[in-house]
Amino acid sequence: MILQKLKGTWIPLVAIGFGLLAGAIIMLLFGYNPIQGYIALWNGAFENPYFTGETIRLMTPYILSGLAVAFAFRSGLLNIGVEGQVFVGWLAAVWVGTAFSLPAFIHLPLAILAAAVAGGLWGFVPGYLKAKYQVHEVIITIMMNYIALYSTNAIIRNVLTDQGERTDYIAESASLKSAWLTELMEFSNIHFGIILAIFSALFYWYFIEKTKYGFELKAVGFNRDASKYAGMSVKRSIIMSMVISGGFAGLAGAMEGLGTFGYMSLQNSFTNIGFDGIAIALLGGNTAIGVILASGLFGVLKNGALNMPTSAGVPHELVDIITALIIFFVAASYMIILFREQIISMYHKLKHKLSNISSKEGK
Amino acid sequence: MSVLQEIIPSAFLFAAPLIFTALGGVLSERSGIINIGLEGLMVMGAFVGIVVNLELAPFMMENFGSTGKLLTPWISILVAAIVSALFASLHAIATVTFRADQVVTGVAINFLALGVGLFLIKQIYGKGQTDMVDAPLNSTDIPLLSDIPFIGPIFFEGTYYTNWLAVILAFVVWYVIFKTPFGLRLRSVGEHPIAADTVGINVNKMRYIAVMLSGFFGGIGGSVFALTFAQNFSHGTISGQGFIALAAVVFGKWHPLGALGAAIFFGVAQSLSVIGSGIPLLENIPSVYLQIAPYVLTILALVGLVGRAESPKALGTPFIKGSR
Amino acid sequence: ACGTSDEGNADGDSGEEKNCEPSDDAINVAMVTDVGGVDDKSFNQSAWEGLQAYGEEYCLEEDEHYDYAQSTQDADYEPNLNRLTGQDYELVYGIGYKLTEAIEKVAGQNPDTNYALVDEVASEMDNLTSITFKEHQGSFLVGVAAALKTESNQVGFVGGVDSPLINKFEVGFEAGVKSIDPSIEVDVRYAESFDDAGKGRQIANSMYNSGVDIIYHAAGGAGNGVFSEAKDIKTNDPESYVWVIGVDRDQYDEGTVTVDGTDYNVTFTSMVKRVDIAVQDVAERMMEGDFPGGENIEYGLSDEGVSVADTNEEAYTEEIATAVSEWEQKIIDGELDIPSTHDELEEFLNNL
Amino acid sequence: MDYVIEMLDIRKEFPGIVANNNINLQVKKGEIHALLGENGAGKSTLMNVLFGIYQPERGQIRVQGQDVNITSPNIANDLGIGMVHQHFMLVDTFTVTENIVLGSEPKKGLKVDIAEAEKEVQRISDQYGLKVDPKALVRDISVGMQQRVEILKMLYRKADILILDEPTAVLTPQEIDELISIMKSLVEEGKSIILITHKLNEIMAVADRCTVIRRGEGIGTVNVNETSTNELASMMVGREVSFKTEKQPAAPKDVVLDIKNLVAKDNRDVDMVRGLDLQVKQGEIVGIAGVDGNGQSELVEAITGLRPSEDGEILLNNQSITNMKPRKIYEHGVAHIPQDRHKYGLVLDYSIGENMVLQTYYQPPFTTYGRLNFNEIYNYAERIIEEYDVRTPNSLTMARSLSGGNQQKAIIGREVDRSPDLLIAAQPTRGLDVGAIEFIHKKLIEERDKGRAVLLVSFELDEVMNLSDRIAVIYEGKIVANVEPDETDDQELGLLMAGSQRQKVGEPQ
Ligand SMILES: Nc1ncnc2c1ncn2[C@@H]1O[C@H](COP(=O)(O)OP(=O)(O)OP(=O)(O)O)[C@@H](O)[C@H]1O
Ligand SMILES: Nc1ncnc2c1ncn2[C@@H]1O[C@H](COP(=O)(O)OP(=O)(O)OP(=O)(O)O)[C@@H](O)[C@H]1O
Ligand SMILES: [Mg+2]
Ligand SMILES: [Mg+2]
Repeated sequence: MILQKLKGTWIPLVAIGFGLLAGAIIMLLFGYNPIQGYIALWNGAFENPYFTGETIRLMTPYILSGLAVAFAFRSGLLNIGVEGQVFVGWLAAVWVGTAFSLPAFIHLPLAILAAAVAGGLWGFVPGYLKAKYQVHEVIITIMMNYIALYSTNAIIRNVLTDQGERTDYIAESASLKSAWLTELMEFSNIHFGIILAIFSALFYWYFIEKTKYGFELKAVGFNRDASKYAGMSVKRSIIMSMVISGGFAGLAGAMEGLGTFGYMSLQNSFTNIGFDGIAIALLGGNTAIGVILASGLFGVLKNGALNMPTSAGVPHELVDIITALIIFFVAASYMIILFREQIISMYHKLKHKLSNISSKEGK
Repeated sequence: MSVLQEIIPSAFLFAAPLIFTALGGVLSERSGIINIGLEGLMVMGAFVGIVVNLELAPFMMENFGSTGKLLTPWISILVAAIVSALFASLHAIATVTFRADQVVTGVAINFLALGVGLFLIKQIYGKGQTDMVDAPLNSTDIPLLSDIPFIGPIFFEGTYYTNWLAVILAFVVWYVIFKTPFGLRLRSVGEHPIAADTVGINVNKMRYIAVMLSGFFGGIGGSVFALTFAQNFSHGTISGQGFIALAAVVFGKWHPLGALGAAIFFGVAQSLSVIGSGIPLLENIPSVYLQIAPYVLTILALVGLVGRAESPKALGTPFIKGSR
Repeated sequence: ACGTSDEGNADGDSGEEKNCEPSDDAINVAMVTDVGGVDDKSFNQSAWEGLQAYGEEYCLEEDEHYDYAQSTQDADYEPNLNRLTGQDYELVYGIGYKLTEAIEKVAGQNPDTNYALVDEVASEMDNLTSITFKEHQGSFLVGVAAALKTESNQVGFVGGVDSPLINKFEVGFEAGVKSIDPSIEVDVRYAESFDDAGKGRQIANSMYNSGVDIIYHAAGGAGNGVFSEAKDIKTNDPESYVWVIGVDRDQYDEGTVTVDGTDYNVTFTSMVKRVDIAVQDVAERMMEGDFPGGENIEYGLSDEGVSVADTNEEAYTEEIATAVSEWEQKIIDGELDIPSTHDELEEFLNNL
Repeated sequence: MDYVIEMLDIRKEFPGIVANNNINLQVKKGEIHALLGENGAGKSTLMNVLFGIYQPERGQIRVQGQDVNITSPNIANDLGIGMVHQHFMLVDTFTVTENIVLGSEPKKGLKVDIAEAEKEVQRISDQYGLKVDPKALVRDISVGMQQRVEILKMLYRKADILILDEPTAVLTPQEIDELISIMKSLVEEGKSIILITHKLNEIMAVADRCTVIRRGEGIGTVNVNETSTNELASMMVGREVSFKTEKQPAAPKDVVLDIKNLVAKDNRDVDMVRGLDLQVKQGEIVGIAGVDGNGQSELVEAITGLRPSEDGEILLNNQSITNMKPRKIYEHGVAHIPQDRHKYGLVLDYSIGENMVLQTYYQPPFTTYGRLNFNEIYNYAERIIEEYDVRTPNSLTMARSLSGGNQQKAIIGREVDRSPDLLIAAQPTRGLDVGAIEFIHKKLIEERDKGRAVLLVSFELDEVMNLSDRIAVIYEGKIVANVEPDETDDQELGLLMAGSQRQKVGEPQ
């Protein structure tokens, strides 16, 4: 079984290789130096503790949004609504973070919880409508994204501020930041959210792989009729799956609200944390460890990309192209498998020829 | 001026690009390939449409005068459609030939289109967005039809040929899907590809054609949007219209005329939300309610009126020859 | 750095030979854009043009002496500021109010580098200066112009996202309009997006339909929709009376329409915000050892920080220009305080 | 000798399995040639090779004496080969006609000429006596009619060599008779038929010759009139098999299942069960005999909670289980072997082990404190696999990769092992080979002898007659007769199932 699991991991690695190779070719074609480009990318992500910290900070919400998408995927649902769930989670966290003054050991968990609950509620709507009225979750989640965008803006403007652009800073007691971490990483914005994210991944793994709920959810994902036959509640599973998925997404919002920013400002468009989450979930094969690794990759690429224009003159859009290609190659893993088979058969032919030659020579 | 006369043209204008794109979505999904990449296909269409228009307009105007100017947007749209069809073939290659997860490839299409578009804009123009085009699509009064009383002013005055092209295409696509051998085969491929295979239909070829057609239509949608609204190309030119078109596909129950209706519904809801703040009755409603109204209405309509939509049965599953 | 250079603007490409030496006392400057990017046809672009002009003036090399970093999301501001700081730029600009928190933090951590924030007042620090603009003043003047120009006595304002910054434009504009004729209606709507040209156009369509003949937009890309609508009306009927007032830069080019070989332009005027001048000014002050740390420099009418474009001479007539400059003088002389918030506007209108 | 089809020395491998090896099949013109073998023997694979769906690793195919290379169904079509697949290849949402013409549509201008097509379909169906409604949607028609649509599909394409892969597995006795006469009239027209079936009496009834394969190897070809069912069966399994399942007389005790005046609707909201009464006692097997579509599925689903009961009452051990959730009903002691094993019986992407606890996973010892106990689960599964002779590498194997017969054995193991008070077996042997059928029948009788109540639903009269202690005939949603198997015969049952009143023996209804 372990071998079987390991077998899958080489595919993303090859895909990343192909993606980077394609990026290098594009750079050459347009007259950039790919080596410099990639050095700039690497340095942008890891040059010193500050940037390493930023990379980790960047991957934190990705882990959670990836888990959100993966969780829904596992029960056969496509949650395109992570964007909206991130917004409401962010808002809820900041709301709690600014509205109360409480000791940190209550305030911080409360703010985090609020985010999860808000995201969960936002996921509940499509889940409930799917279970009850059989309306397609894709369309509802798309609609819910826009509703979230406009409503959070309205709340920031009218409730949390007096026609302001952004909320107040959250209280210290609700912040995920820590002087200790910040100092360690040379003032980067890394925060304790990463620990929460990793714990969430652990929770995800345990829930999906080890609990009866996970068993039920996956069964529903694979075969609704059989699950119903077996006495599972399909409706409950669908709703639960969307709620928990939304909860993860809400936590991703909390990472922005309680960690990175400490406030929420009016949003002009979506953050892409949710859309990226779809890619991350797949890249990670919908497994917990996979999502963490894929988030790491996204963190590195996105953070490193910022350094490419200034250090190597390469437009940062190139990284979007590379990212898209990596996703393509992973999704089309069958191509990579074919590619490997081709290489293996070529190798065998070559060996055969060589042995023929050598045997002829032997004569 | 009647409220209808205000709402309908603006709704229609907003709906037209959605109709084109959603028709593409219908074709692709009818063949069994989920297309979340509609947004990306629109981006590609917008990018190509604008660039071609910018590059072509001076030449056309110089050589053909005002006819040239009138022709330019149409040529731009055509080129955009073709390029987007080629671009969509990436989605086809990945999902059909290499059995990639269709949702994820679609997401990749969205990333890729924007990345490529902006990257190339920088290479071509040395900046992150283009200038506004000189030869955009313009509205006209459709001869004769606009003289019809009542209907004329609402539907045919100050309208766009592209609006009507969208409607006509919706009927054409309907005809093709439900009346022609091609359509019968297309649907069979999306419902039961193994059965289609056993009667000698080339499932993969059908899916390639359908996905590339979705690129073609998405390209039209994107370029029409860009040439009527923004009239330039930047990172924000297409901001979510593809997703709304996707919603129209599902809302319209994978039916071309359903998608047409859904797109028009979105258009009306959207222009109500825009115009609402100008109507005395609605003036005092906090603007956020008007902003979210189109999306809430959609949800309500789905729950209350439309109910469960049955997607093509094989949607999302790659066809593997000889699989059981 | 990238691609071909644009017609004649100082792209600083290595292609062209320079026949001068970099000036010795010039400092190295860089800027971080907000998510709009350096080509946003708005204040980011304007700021970059300021830096380029500065580079030109002192014969500096792009990438070496002056540079920019582009942000793709809000979370990028801080790393970008830090990156440029790490690359030994002596003065780093943050363009846009969204960078406030980031630049305050980075400035606090790097006392040896100087910073300047554009569009928002930062907290006081010796190495951080704030550059703001009296957009309400400029908006007031285009409001005056609009009031003089309108025939229907209805004008419109299309904002991007409803926020204090954009409110300054709205409020100034309305004050200007009402100062001329309190009976003129001002239709104010927000697209709730700086990108969605579709919405911008639908709003414009609705406004023009309802009789508005001049629309002032402060909506970035969504404002393109306003231009599209006006130009379409003009194309169909060159006689029609529709105008757009541009924002941030002179948007004359965006307004051109050719009908049957005749050129028209729907851009009545623009409220120009000279971020370029401000940026260059601060850099030069630092060169001279006079970095205005801890201060908020507010660029207004008096120092050409904001101005009204008069490119469209046909539309923006002598008469209007004269009237506008009278009001301008009043403001410069301090005879008139222009409101910048809704509350101030209310008070202002009550006093009319 | 002229053969229309010759398949010589065919070998076909799938990853890790040789499905066909050294198989020879020679079909004469105008004959019905049976292909016999256990589940998983490789029959469908061989036919798929002939039809161009699979490419063989080795071997030669000749059609009408010509060497051919059949690389796609298109080529097979062109060579006059048609195939009715074991799992129907019909698009549910299409009409009968659309399904038939799909791929070679008559055209009028750009349009499919549907009117012309419908006429043609009607013509062919009249010619061969295949009653179909050209305009009906496939999802609305009975399985038997779907079968005929599949046959029409071949005839429409002018196929001369017809492959029928287990066509009778899903048919009622009447439909089987009809099919047999259809086949006979087809060969009279000069067509040749390859017939795959597990039912030896069908082979005896229609086939001229029979080729037997066992575990992928060709065993040989015999003339049907020179052989017996016993010989065929032992060729197929490689040992002697008995057909009549031995059983002691039943000793029924208390009533376990008591259904009173039950009403249930189908998915289209039509009443399918209309005031049905039925009792099943401890220690007896009650067989429901009836033509498909008379409310059998709805009855089973209503008992198991998968479908709401509109009216009436269902009592289990004198307690009402009417409209309880399926899980509660299982907990009350009901087990259910579903009629569609792929749709309901298994989660094909779960391992066999996980499938073995599909209903009980949440109970100790499989779950303790919410956590699944995989050791317990897999140990338990291994035991079932062992006891019920499920042929699988191990319990970690995905259910999808098991053959149909073994999937069914696994389901039966799972259901029987819960020691239910009531065991509902819906079509428990559909599509299985005689070896497997024998095994399953034995298990059901064992359960009865342990004192369980068994409700058997089957469209196969033989099975109902063989196994049941009492037969309840269902017609239009009601039980119209209760008969003892040894007091009746096929003839009478057939009439009852068709709705005629009982006159001979037993209580009048
Ligand atoms: N094939 C399917 N495709 C998509 N969604 C499905 C499908 N089957 C079921 N669902 C979803 O699962 C939900 C539950 O199905 P169903 O109505 O059969 O529940 P149930 O088990 O009868 O629940 P209850 O007993 O509470 O009524 C449906 O409402 C629908 O949203
Ligand atoms: N596509 C496939 N991939 C892998 N293995 C397969 C495939 N098709 C068939 N097999 C395997 O090949 C063997 C022969 O299968 P086949 O379907 O031909 O049996 P069959 O004789 O038709 O059985 P049944 O009577 O159950 O229909 C089985 O072990 C089966 O599991
Ligand atoms: Mg078979
Ligand atoms: Mg139900």
